[in-house]
Amino acid sequence: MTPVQTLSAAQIKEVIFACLKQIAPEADLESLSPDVNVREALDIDSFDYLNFMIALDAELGVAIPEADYGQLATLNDIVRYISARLA
Amino acid sequence: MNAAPMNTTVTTPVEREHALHLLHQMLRIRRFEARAAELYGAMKIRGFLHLYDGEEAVAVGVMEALTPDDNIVATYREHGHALARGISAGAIMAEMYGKQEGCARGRGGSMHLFDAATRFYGGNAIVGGCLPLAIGFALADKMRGQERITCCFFGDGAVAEGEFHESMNLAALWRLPVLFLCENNLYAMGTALERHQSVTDLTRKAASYDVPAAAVDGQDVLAVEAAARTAVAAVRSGAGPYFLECRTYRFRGHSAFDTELYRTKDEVEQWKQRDPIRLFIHLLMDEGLLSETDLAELERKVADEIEAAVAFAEAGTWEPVEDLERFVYSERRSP
Amino acid sequence: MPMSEFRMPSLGADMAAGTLVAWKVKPGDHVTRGMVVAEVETDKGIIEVEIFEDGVIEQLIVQPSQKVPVGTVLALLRHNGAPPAPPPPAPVPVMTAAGAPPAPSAPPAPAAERERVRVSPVARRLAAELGVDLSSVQGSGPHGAIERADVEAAAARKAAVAPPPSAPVTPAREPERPAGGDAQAAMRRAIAAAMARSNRDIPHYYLETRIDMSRPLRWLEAENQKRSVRDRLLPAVLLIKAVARALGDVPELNGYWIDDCHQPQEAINIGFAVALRQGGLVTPAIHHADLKSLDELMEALRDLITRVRSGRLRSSDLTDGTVTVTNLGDLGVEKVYGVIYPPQVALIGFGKVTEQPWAEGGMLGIRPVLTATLAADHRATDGRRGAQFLEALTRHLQEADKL
Amino acid sequence: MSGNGQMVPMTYREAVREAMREAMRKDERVFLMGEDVGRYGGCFAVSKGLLQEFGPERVRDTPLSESAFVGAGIGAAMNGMRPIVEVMTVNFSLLAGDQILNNAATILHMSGGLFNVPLVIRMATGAGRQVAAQHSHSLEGWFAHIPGIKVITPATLEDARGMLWTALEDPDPVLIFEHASLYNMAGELPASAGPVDIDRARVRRSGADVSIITYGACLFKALEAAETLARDGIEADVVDLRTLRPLDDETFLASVAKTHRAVIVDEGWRSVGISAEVSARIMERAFYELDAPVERICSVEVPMPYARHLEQAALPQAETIVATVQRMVHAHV
Repeated sequence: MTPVQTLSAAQIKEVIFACLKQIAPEADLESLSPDVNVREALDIDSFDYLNFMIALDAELGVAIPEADYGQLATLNDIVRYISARLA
Repeated sequence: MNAAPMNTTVTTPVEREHALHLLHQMLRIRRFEARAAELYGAMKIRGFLHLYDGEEAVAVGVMEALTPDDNIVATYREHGHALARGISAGAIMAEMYGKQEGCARGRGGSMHLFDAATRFYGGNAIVGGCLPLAIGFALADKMRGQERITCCFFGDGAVAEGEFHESMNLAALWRLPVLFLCENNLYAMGTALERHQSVTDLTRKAASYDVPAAAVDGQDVLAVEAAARTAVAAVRSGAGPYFLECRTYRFRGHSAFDTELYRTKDEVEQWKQRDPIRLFIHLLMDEGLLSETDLAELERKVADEIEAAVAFAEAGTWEPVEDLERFVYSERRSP
Repeated sequence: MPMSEFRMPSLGADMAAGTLVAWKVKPGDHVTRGMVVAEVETDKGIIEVEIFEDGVIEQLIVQPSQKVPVGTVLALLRHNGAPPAPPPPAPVPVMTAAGAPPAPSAPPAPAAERERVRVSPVARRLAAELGVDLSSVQGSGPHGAIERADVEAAAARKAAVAPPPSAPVTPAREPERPAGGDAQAAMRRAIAAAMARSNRDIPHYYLETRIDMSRPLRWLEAENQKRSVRDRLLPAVLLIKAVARALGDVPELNGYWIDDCHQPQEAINIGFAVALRQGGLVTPAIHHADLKSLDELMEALRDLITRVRSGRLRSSDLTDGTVTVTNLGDLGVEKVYGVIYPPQVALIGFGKVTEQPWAEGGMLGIRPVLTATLAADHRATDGRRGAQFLEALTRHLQEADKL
Repeated sequence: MSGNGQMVPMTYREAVREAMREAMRKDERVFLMGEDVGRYGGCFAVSKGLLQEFGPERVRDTPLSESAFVGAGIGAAMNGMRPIVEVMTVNFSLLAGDQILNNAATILHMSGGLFNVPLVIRMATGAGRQVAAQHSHSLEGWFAHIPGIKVITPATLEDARGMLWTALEDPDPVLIFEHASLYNMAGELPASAGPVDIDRARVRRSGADVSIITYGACLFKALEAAETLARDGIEADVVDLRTLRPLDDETFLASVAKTHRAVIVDEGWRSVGISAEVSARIMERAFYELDAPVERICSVEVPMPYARHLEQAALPQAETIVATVQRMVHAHV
C-alpha cells in the first residue's frame, strides 16, 4: 500500500476500473459514461460499495470517509476526488 | 387417625377496627390463592404452586405480633406470609407470572418471594433449610445489639430434618432471638404426622432443648395473635428462642398437582367446618362487630385489589434473556 | 458391514432434485465430518455439499452433470478401518441434465488405504502460515506425528534454498461460473414454487411501523469515523442485530409452521435476502445472529455475500434460516411487503431511509425515517405479538450502542 | 503495620492466623465461627490465641452442626455481619452441602439481586497425612462446579496471608481451601504483607517448553519437578491457578500459547474434575497452539487409603510430572 505520488487521471481511472471489476465482474466498464451515477449504472448495493471503498483504500491508500460518499456519484467525481486526495 | 381439630372458642375481646383488619387480611389471602389456582390452570403460573387456604389465620395472626423491623424467614408455602407482611399483591402475582416486575424479578416464582423493605428473606424451598438462616439473622442482630427478632416459619415436616434440631440447639445454646413458628398442618406433603414423627406433640421437641413452647389453635386468628404476642414478647425480652406450634390444616393439596390419596374427603370436610375465615365472620357477627354490608364491602375491596394485581402481572414484562447471568455474583462492591 | 451411503441431500423445502456439478473427492480419499465433498447445482444455485461422517470414499456412483432426485445415493463411504468392499450393484438410474443418456460411470479406483498423517494443531497452523507442504515434512513425534519443531525446521530449509519471496500477489478470483439461462430459469421456477405455496398456504398479516433512525445512524456514523475503511459497519448490520434482539423478546416469530404445528426455534438464524446480479435471489442464514457482535455480524455478512456472489454456498446456509430479513432500501423503495419463505412464520422488510417530517413533543422536525414491515403467519401468531415485535425492534434500534 | 520491607519468618498456619487477626481488628463485623476454633485453638491450631484476644463472642465454638453453623453464617452475612466460618475439613462440608449449594450460591440470583451473601468459609483439604478416606479428599473441584460461589486455593504464604481480606471484602460467598499439608510450611513474608487479589492466576516460574498448570499443595510438586526438568534443559512455565472459580483462563491460555504443551496437576480425582475443565478450555480456546495432547496428572481414583505407601501412590508426585513432561517434550528440546 505504498502511496502513489504522481498518478495521471487515466491511471486513476484504470485503478478504479480494476476495483470495480472485482465487485461487478460482469459489468461492461468501457461503455460506462463518465457522468452517470456509478452505483445506479452498475447496480452496486451498499455492501458492494463498501467493498469498492476498501479496494480503493488497498490499491491507492486513500481512505474515504463516509461523509464524503456524497461527492462520489460519477466516475468523473471519483477521479477528481482521488486526484485531489493524492495531490 | 389424625389429631382432631381443637375446639377452643375465641374469648379475646377485640376492637372492631382491628377485627376488620384481621378479616381483611385473611380474605386477601383466600382470594389471592383462589386466583392463583385459577391462573395455574390457565397456565399463566407454572412450576410448583403451594396454596395456603385454610391456614390464613396463622400468617395473619403472627404478623400482627411482629414489628416492621423484625426479620421473616418463610417456607415455600408463603404467599399468605408475604401478603400479610405487606408485600404488594401485584409484586407477588407478577413474581408468580415470572415477570421482572415481580418481587424477585421473576427469578424465584411462587416458592421464592423476597423483599428488602419488609425484611422478608424468602421463600425457602428446601424443607428445614431456612432454619439455619434464621439462626444467622438472629446471631447478627444479637451481636450488634439490635432489638429485632427473627421469625422463622416451617411446617411439621421440617421437624424431622436434622437442620431443625441443629438450629434449635444452637439458638438455645446461644440464646438467640428466634421465634420458631411451626405450622403443623398434619402432613409432610402426603405423609401424616403420626407416620413421620415418633412423638406427635411437637411442643415436646422443644423441651429437650429447654426452649419454652406452646401450641395454639391455628384456625382461630385471635388465639394465634394472642399466642404470638406472648411468644414475641418472650423472645424480645432476651430470654432466647421460643417454639410456637400453630395447629392448622390446608384445604387444598400439597401443591397444584396432588391427587390427595393420603387423606379422605370426610377429613377435609370436617376441617372445613373450622375454616378460620368462616369462624371469624360468625364470631364477629355474633358480637355485632360485622354486618353483611361490611363483609360485602371488604370482599369488594379485596376483589379489586387482587384483580389489579393480576392486571399488574399481566402487563408485566419479561426480564431480557441478556440478563440471565446477572446476579450470579454481585454487581456492586460492599463498602 | 461398516459402509454407508452418501445421498443427495435436501437443501430446502422446495428442492426435489439436484445436479452433481463436481466431486471434490476421489475414491480412496479420507473424508471427515463437515468436509465439502461435492458441488451440487440446485434451482437456487450451486451449493457445496458437506458430508456428515468420517471415512474413506469407496466409490463415486453419480457422475458430474447427472441430475438425480433427493435421496439418491451419490457415493459409498467406508468407515475407517473397514476393509475395502466388493463393488456394489449397478447404480440407480439417474436423470441427466440435458436428457442425454447417462454417462458411463468410471470403474471405482481401488482405494488404497493411506496412513493418516498426524500433525499437531500448532504445526498445522504454522505450516499454513509458513507455506510448508506437510507432505514433505518428516514427523518426529509419536507415531511419526509432525510437530511444531518439524515444521519450523522444514521452513528454515526452504528459506535457505528458495529465492527471496516476491511481493504477495492477490489470489486469483474464482473462475466465473457460467450463469446459464437454464440455471436462471430453474431458480425462477424454484422461487415460483416456494412463493406460490406461501401465498396459498400462509394467511399473511402485515404490520408496519416508521422508525426514527437519527439516533442509530448518528451512532453508526460516529462509530465508523473511528474505524478504518475495512472495519466499517453497514446499517444493515444494525438492522439484523436489532431484529435478532427483538426476536429474542418475541420468540414466537422465530421458527417454523410444520404439520399444523407452530415450532418456535431456539437458535435465531436470520435468512438475509441477497439478490444475484444475474437475477433471482437466495436467503442464506446468518447463524445465531443474536449471539454475534456487530463486528461478527459484519464479518458473517461479508462472508455470506462473498460466497453467494461466487456461488459457493454451503447446504447449511440455505436450510437453517428461522426467519427472513429483506432490505430493499438500496433500491429506493420505502416499504417492503414480503412473502414469507415457508416453513418460516415471519419476514421482516426494510425500505430506504428517507428524510421525512416527524412530529415529537409537539414539535415538527425532519428526521431520517425507515419503514419496517412485518409479514407474519397468522396461524402461528396474532397481530398483538407482531406489534410487540415491531415495538421491540424500534426500541433496540434506538439503543444502537447496546446492540 | 510497619511499612518497611523487613522479612518476618512465618508458617502458613501463622499467615492464615495473622490474616484473621488483622481482619477482626480492622472490621468489627468480622467474626470466626466453627468447631473448636476457640478453646481448642482450631483443629489445625490455626486460630490459636484468637479467643484470648477477641473473646468468645467473636471467636465462637460451635456444636458439631455443620449445616446449622454454615447456614447461620449465611444468615448473619445477609444481616450485616462478615462471618468467617471454619469447617474442619472438606469432607465435613458435605454435611453443610444444602446450605452452601441451595442457599449461599442461590440467594442473590433467586432474589433477583436483592440479597447478597458476603460470607467466607475456610476449610482444610487434601491428603498426605495418613488420615484415610474420610478426612483426605480434595473436593474443591466439586465446589468450583457451582455458580454463585467463589473458590480460592491459597498455596503460598503470601496468598495465605493476603487472600482472606480480599475474600471478606467480596460481596459474595467465597470458599477458601487450605491444603492441610501446607500449615507447617515455613518461609518469610515482608512485615508489610497485606491483601492480594483473588482474581488472577499467577505464573510462579517461567519457562518456554511446557506449561504445568496446578494449584494448592501440588504447586510445590510442580516447582520441584520443574527444577529437575531444568537440569535436562526443559524449562517449564508453572501456573498457579489460585482461584478455581471463576477460573482465570487468560493466564493459562497465554502460557499454553507460549509453550504449546500443557500438563495439569490436580490432587482431585481425575474424572470430571477441575483438570478436565482446564483441559477443555485449552481445547476450546488454544487448540491451534497445541503441539501435543494435553495431559492430566491427578489422584488415582480410589478412596484415599491409610497406609503411607498406598497413599503416596495415589497422589500426584513430582516424579510423575517429570516423566510425563519428558515424554511430551522428548526430542525437540
